[in-house]
Order: sequence, then structure tokens, then C-alpha cells
Amino acid sequence: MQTLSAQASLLQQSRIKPLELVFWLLAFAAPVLTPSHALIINEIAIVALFAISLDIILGYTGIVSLGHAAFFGLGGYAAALFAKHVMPDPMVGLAVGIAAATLLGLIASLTILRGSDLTRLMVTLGLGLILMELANKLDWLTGGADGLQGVVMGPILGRFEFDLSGQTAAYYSLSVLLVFFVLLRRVTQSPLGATLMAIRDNRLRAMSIGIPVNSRLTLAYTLAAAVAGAAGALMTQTTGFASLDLFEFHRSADVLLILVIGGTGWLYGGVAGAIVFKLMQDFLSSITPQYWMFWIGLFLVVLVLVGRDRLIRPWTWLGTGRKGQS
Amino acid sequence: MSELLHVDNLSAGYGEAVVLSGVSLSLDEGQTLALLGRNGTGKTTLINTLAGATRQHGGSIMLGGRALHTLAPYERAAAGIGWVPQERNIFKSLTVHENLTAVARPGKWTPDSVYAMFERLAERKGNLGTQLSGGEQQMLAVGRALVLNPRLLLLDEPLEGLAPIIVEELLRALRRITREEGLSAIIVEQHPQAVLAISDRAVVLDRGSVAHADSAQALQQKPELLEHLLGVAR
Amino acid sequence: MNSALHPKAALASETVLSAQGLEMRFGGIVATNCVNLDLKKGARHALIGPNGAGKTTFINLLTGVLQPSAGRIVLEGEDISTLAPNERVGRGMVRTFQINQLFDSMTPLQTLALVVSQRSGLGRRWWPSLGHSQQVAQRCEELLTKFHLAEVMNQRTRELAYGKRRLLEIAIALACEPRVLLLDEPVAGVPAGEREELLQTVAALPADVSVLLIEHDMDMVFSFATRMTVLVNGAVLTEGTPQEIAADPRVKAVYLGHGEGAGA
Amino acid sequence: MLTILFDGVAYGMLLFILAVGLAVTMGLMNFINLAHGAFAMAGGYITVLLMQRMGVPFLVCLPLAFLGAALMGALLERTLYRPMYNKPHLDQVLFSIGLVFMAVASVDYFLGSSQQNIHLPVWLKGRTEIGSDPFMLGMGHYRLFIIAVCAALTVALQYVLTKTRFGSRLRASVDDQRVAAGLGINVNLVFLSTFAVGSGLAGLGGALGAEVLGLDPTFPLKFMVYFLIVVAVGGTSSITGPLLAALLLGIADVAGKYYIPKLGAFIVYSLMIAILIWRPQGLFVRKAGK
Repeated sequence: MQTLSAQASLLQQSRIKPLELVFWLLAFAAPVLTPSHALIINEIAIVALFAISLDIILGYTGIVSLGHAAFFGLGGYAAALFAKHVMPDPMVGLAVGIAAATLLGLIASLTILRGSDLTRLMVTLGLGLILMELANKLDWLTGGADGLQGVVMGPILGRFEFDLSGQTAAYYSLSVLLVFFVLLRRVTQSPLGATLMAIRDNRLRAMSIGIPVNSRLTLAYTLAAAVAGAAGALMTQTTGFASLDLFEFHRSADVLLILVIGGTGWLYGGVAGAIVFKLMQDFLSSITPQYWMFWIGLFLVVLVLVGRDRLIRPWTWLGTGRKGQS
Repeated sequence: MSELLHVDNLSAGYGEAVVLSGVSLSLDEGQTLALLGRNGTGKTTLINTLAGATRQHGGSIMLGGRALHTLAPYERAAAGIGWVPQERNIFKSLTVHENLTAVARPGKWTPDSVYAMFERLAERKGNLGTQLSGGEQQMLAVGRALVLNPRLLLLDEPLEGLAPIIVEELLRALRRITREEGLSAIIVEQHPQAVLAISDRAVVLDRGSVAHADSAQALQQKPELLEHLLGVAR
Repeated sequence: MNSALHPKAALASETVLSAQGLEMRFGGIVATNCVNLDLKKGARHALIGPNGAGKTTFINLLTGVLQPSAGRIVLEGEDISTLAPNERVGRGMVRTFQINQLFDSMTPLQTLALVVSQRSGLGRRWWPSLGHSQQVAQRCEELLTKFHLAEVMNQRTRELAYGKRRLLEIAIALACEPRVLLLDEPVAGVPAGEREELLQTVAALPADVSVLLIEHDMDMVFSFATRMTVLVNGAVLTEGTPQEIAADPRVKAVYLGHGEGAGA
Repeated sequence: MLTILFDGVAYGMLLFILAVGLAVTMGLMNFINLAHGAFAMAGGYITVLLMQRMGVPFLVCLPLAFLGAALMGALLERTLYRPMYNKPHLDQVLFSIGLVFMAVASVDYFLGSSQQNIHLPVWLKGRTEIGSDPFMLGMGHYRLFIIAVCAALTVALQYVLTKTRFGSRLRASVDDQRVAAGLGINVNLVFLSTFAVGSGLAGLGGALGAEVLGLDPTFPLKFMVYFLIVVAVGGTSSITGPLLAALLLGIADVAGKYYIPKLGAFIVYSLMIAILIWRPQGLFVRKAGK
């Protein structure tokens, strides 16, 4: 009594849903509809890109990382330094940022192949801290603690100047986000994406059905690093400034929180999480400037105790709800 | 003879796998039960369920008139369970003496009485768990359960994989513990002959339920039944 | 040691898998002691023996999880003793697990589509969707129907009944198009109600797949196997047809503990 | 050069006392608790408050810091930590990060974000130097005090672990939790007391370390990495592993900052990564290990 044939069922899962189109139209309309909010839209787009990059390794491949900011920061600094010293064109700067992060991702992927969650946690954390130390100590290049000054960006595609209102920046970030989103959406729906999920769910069985686990882990980690580098590059290009803050621990922790708010292993989780997190941060810090960290902390503790999946995916409230979270 | 253990319609397993279904058996005070059956029929699962180390889906277990199945694993030793696990699982980073003193409960059996019964252990008092031979580990596992001064000793394949002379020594010790000292015990074994000789009753499991229950002597006289239930036969 | 070849199975007599003098030592302990075992094409061969006989170690040697101290493993004429586990799968040596090893957050359909794609070399495709290839979807439908998983194909694996999970466990191995299938206690822990479905499915495995079954359940062994090897203390005690093994006094001694066969 | 070594040893001993609780609880319950530093901070602030507001002498504050942090540990273990044990590692990480954020923000709110300092009693101030220049050993009295206290604590800890019944029951639980419970050891109670003592030691370490490591609301975040290095490199199957790892880390950090200030911390982190790639289960854990 098969309702859908196997192929129809699989294709139906990866088909673009109308709701998605509505979302992206709204996203691209936002900078025009609410010009005053263009800057925060730009920030949300960048954080969303950073979040979906972490989702590739955390949500889809099951690798815990507390140092994803390393790639974000490297991409940022590479793009900024390139713009300052070589060529102000944003697109080429973006490519340089991505290339630098990809290279670091490839090298760093050797560290996450073996060991337990704790070792991966430590190694990724260590990488983030090393890069921050390097950026701090190579002050002749990076401007050290007070950051890189004088980063002037040329017009995008030679026509769209970066203006103070931030509308160009917002559209630039949104378009880059869309490009990477479509790319990652295809990857996660593809056979390759399925093998990553298999490794996440059961590494032993993934090996036992012929999946070369280590090369797939390297592939996923490098891809995630590249996308994180793009997000970092967008950050420094649209703000015209690069500082040690790009590598800060709280940035890696925040993006983890964003993913958890939006739900891991679901790409839109990173986007939804970024929107909620940024708006919450904006709202809370206006009330209690220094102490919004307390509310984020409380939110995290409650979220985990209640069970991550239950909170975000409303259909699990109605469903059997037998198993609290993934 | 008053009834010590009463198991009624027990079903249990690990996670969702249901290994035992509808198992009922009873044992009187001072008696020894031989629990037989091929591999994978649920012998170890039954012992582990009595010790509280499995997921019990249903049924009840009464020990000396008190409900055992509602107790947390660590409370079952106090209730009278002396567990000798299948893999022996002696504590690797503790010395032989510490393995005994760490869990000992007041009563007739003390570390010294264990050393008296197993001289080999007395010589190895200061050695770490990892430095013992298979036989010595088995004796320590039995001794460790004895110093709990339990009402019911649970021995899971105590003779498995041991040299014949060690098997003889362990059988002598088990005979002394159960026959002379009157301690009730359930002994799980694949090879029926050795354990039937020192048991009063026998239960044979097949595919998670009781296939046959009998007195030990009666079962020893039915080789063809034994072969059907335990051997390589249809 | 093995009986005369059946005339009608002349073609089938060709050996698909051959373990030659396999040895495995952990420190002083010899877990696998010079084991020779030949699996004919389309064989239904059972490997039995008491606990601690070394069956699991032997399986880990065949699948490459363990490297043997001595001896060779030949699969269809090729020496695969040094190949990594995932490469052996590529050559058709596939195993199932006694304790379910499944992809809990995926559905049976996604799981099988992944395995079939990986097996047909599409595993690295990153642009087309999982359901893109018609052949993959077709093969999935065959497997889903054969293993009675069609009506649960879109449910989360974690929520399936235990019997269905055991069926998926074997379906995954079949999706790897094995030439040699190592079935590790397929009916372990399956409640009575769901055993029949599993027994039929195992009986209906494709004729050209050579199956090595590790099982304690004698009903299953006798209804399934045409040849049997008895492993005791890591060494082969004897090999033969089920009837020969059942009648063999040495096997009785090992299982029932008469005389010298006990313990040791 | 000897002074560097001396300071490194003092720093290492302090790190050990701060991190040993985390090592044992992680070994027992395989629980990634990044919030361990918050208990150390609690001990530090208890001492600061008692000394500044109630004039309690420094030496009396130390045991109070231990008790305060231990009490907090027991309370939190019973309420918040207990439901977390069988959750995946990611949840445990998020949970403990949440706790750290709450601790940092609330201390900042109530006690301000400025660096706290402790008025050490007179006899703890000052330095003595022995030997001539190239081999001059300069020993700060306070660092000497730290080494003495931490050494005493280490000996006491080793004694409790190896000579007492509680110690053998704890090690048995770490070895095989399932069988330990089946033989009558209340593993949850063992863990509660270990968690409390571990937090208490961290609190004591926080109080002792306020002078050397500094004390401000971001303490738990700043030193979280160091605690994790001691546990990851030292392993969790014994306390000698973390002790050696802490000493190694202390000396490497002090020496690194002195000889190559430019890349001081860089050395420590890359050393850690190298060790973890080479032996993921930790440097001092025997292959058989857990």
C-alpha cells in the first residue's frame, strides 16, 4: 500500500518548498522596507552564514567544536589585509578570505580525526586561541590589540559603493549568504551529505558499509572552514575593520548557541537562530547592557534541561515526544 | 523449607531488545539452582536482572518476602544479593585486599575467611586486579560476593574458560559454600554435568523463557532431553 | 574433512572466501588458532561454538577490524589480508552486527538510498539529490519490499519496533550487494512475535550470496545451514553437514560437558 | 633560571588543586563540565568578601572558601547537574557554558568587574634569595606557602584515594560503575561527594590563586582552557596524571612567558594540540587505561 514511490518520496524531501521562497523574498526586501535596520540585517546575514558553516560539522557530521571562530577570524583578517595592501575589490577579497580559511581547515582537519568529543573540544579551542595569540603578537601586520585600521573597500562589481546607510553592505552579505546557502542545501541533500549524516549517527556502521570516514571528515571540516572564512571576510569588509574580537571564545560559543536555538542538522536552524539571537542580543543589551550574558546563560541552561529538539521543532510537541532530543 | 526467591512472569532485556519473556521460578532457602541453556537464551540476562543491571520490562522478583525489582541496583546487595558477574569484572585499579574490603558488609564471611578458602588469593593480597590469572580473578570475584554476606549468591558461568585443576578447586569451594555453609545460590553454566552434581534444582532456558524445570538429580538421568535442550540438535 | 561434493552443485563448488591458517594472538592468549574455513559460492554455512570460542575475533579478522598474527584471507582469488575495512566492503565482504548499528535519525529509505548510492560509486556526488538516480530508487524499493520495511520507510529509524530494526540491519548489509555476507546472530533479542518475519527473510536471501551465519538458536541454524563449522577455544573442532555435526560425539562433549570435552 | 622553575612549580601545584576535582568527576561520570572554574571563582570571592567586609584573617578564609564552594557544588550537582549525566556531550558543553555565563554576569553585577586583590598577612609577603646570580633561587614567601599547602593537599588526596574505604569505593566506581553498583556501592552518593570535594578544592585553589592568577568576573572563562588542558593531557584514570600535567603546564607557561614573551601562550596551546593528536586519550594514561 505504498503511498509514494521511493524516488518520489526522496525527491519530495529535497524539493524547494514555497515557504522557503517567501522567506528569501522577505529577507531581500528587508533592507529596502526598513532602511534604518540595514546594519543589523547585515550583521544577521553574516552570523547566519557563520552558523550554517558550523552546522555542516556539528549538525551534519557530529563534530563538536569550540573554536570555529579561528576560520571566521582568519577569513576576516585575510580579506581586510588584502583590501588594504593589494586591491580593494570586495569580490576578490572575499575569495582570498575563503582560500585562507580553506587552507587552514584542511590542515586543522588532521586534528579532529582521532580522539573523543573532549579531545576535539580541546583541539578546536586551542586552535582558536593560537590564532588570537598570533594576531595579537604580529601587531606589525595585524595592528595587534587595537585592530587593523584604514581598510577601505572599493565598489562591488565596480558599481555599488559601500555607503553609510549599510544598504549595499546588507545586500552584499545577503547575496553571499544565499549563494552559500543554496550550495550547502544541495550538499546536505546529496549522497555526500547523507554519508556525513551516517558518520554522525554511527561511525562504526558508516565504515562497515564502505564509507571512507576520515576523508569525508576532512572534506566536511574543510568545507565548513571555507564558509566560515567567507563569513569573516564579509564582516571585515562591511565594517571596514578587523580586530582580535573576531577570534574571541565567546564568538565560537555564541555560534554554538545560535545553532542550538535554531536546531542543528537543519540549515535553516542556523538562519533562524541567527535572527532570534541577534534580535534578542539587541533587545537585551539595550535594557541591561553588561548583563545580557546572564540571560543568554540562563536561556542555554533552561534550553538544554528542557531538551533541545522539543523547544524548537514545534511538531515534536504534538508528536510522540517519547525521545526528548536527538 | 521457607521460600527464599520467587520470580513471577519476568520480562527484561537491554535497551529495547527483549531477551527474557514470562520467566517464573522459585528457590527455597539453602537450596542451589542450576540455570542452564544454550548461549543467547537469557541466562546472563536473568542473573543481571536479579542484580538490577538490566532494563526490566515487567514481572516481579521477591527475595525473602521483600520486593527486589523496585530496588535500585546498589540497594540489592543490602537486600541480600551477592553477584558474581559473567566477565568477573574485578576492580582493576584496586588490590586484591581492596576488592574485598571496598564492598564488605558485616557478617560470617570476612576477607580472612575468603583467604582461608582460597589460599592462592592470600599470597596475592597486595597485587592489583590486573596482575591476576583468570582463575585467581574468578576466585576473587566469588570472594568479593561472599564478603557481602548475601542471602542469595548469583554465579554467572564461574567455570568458563578455566584450567581443569582450577575448575576442581572452584567446584570444591562452591560445594562447601552451598552444601556445608547452607548459602542459597544460582549457578549459570553451559556444561550441565559439573554444576548439576552440586545443585538441588535445575531450570533450562530456551529463547528467553523456561523450557524445563526439574530436580537436578532427575535431569541428570535424562541425557537425551539434555541433548535436545542444550546440544546441537533440532 | 569436508564430505564429497554434491554432483549437482559442481558450479557451486568454487570457493568464494577462504581463510587459510588464520592466527590471532593477544599477548599470551591465542584467540584464533590456525583456522581454515572455505565458503563455497551460494553457501549457507553456520559457525557455532560455546561462548569465548573466538567467533567474534574471527569475524573481526575477516572484516579487517583486526590484523591477523599469521595466515591469509582470500576473497574470490584476491588476497585481502591487508585491505582496510571499507575497502573489503567494496570487494563484496559485508557484515551485520549482533547489536543494532543503525543511523537513528535517518529514515530506512534515506539509509538504504545512502548505502546503495555509496555502493554504486555515487557516494561523493554533492550536487544531485539523494533521490536523483532512478536505479538507486528502484533498488531501494526492491529492498524495502523484500525486508517488509515499505510501510515504515519514512519513519525515523529510532522509532521503529525492534524486529523492524533487525530487518533494517540486514537490509543495509544486502544493499551493499555482498558476495559474502557475515550474519551475526540475526535473531538475537527479537521478541517471539517478530521472529517469523525475520526467519523467512533470512531464508529468502539471494542464492548467489555466500552466507556465513553466527548463531546459537539451533532452530535457525538447522533450518538455514547446509554446512557447519564448530569453533572451540579459537580452533576448528570439526566441520560437516548439520546431521554429521549433531551426531559427532566430540561436539556432544563440548556442549554437554561429558568426560574430557568439558571446560579446558 | 631556578626562580622560573620555582614559580612554575608553584603555578603548576595551584593548577593541580584547581583541576583535580574536574579530572576525577570526568573520569567517574564522563561529564564535560566547563563550569568548574566558576567554583574556583566562588572560593576566591568568598575569601575577598570575608576579608574586606568582615575582617576575617586570610588563613581562616581558606577553609571557609573550601566549604562554601563544596556546598555550592553539592547543591548544583543535586539540582542542575543530575539530569545532565546521560545527555550527549554537546548538551553538557552548552549547559556548562550557560552556567559560566550566568556566574560571570552575576558576579559582575553584584561585585563589579574590577580586579579584586587580597591583603596578604605580613608574614606571607617578601622574598628570600639563595645562591649567586646564575643559579639564584628567588622564592616568594607566598609562592612557598602555595607549594606547601598544595603539596599537603596532594598528599592528603593521595592518602584518601589509596588508603581509605571511601577511596577504594570511588576507584571501584571509576573502574566499573555497573558492577560497583551491583555490589552495593551507591555510585550517585560517591559522585556527589567527589563533585563537592572537587568543587571545594577548586574554591580553595581560587582563594589561594587570587594573588597569583588575579581575580575578576571573567576568571572561569580565562582559566577554563588551563583546567581542560590538565584533564585532557593528564587523563582521568588516576590523580598522578593530572599532577604531572599541571606541573608541566605550569612550568611551560611561566618559562614561555619569561623567555619568549612574544609567543608565550602560543607555545602552551600548540604543545597541547601536539600531545592530543599524538595520544588522544591523554599523555599519562596507560594504553589499557579506562
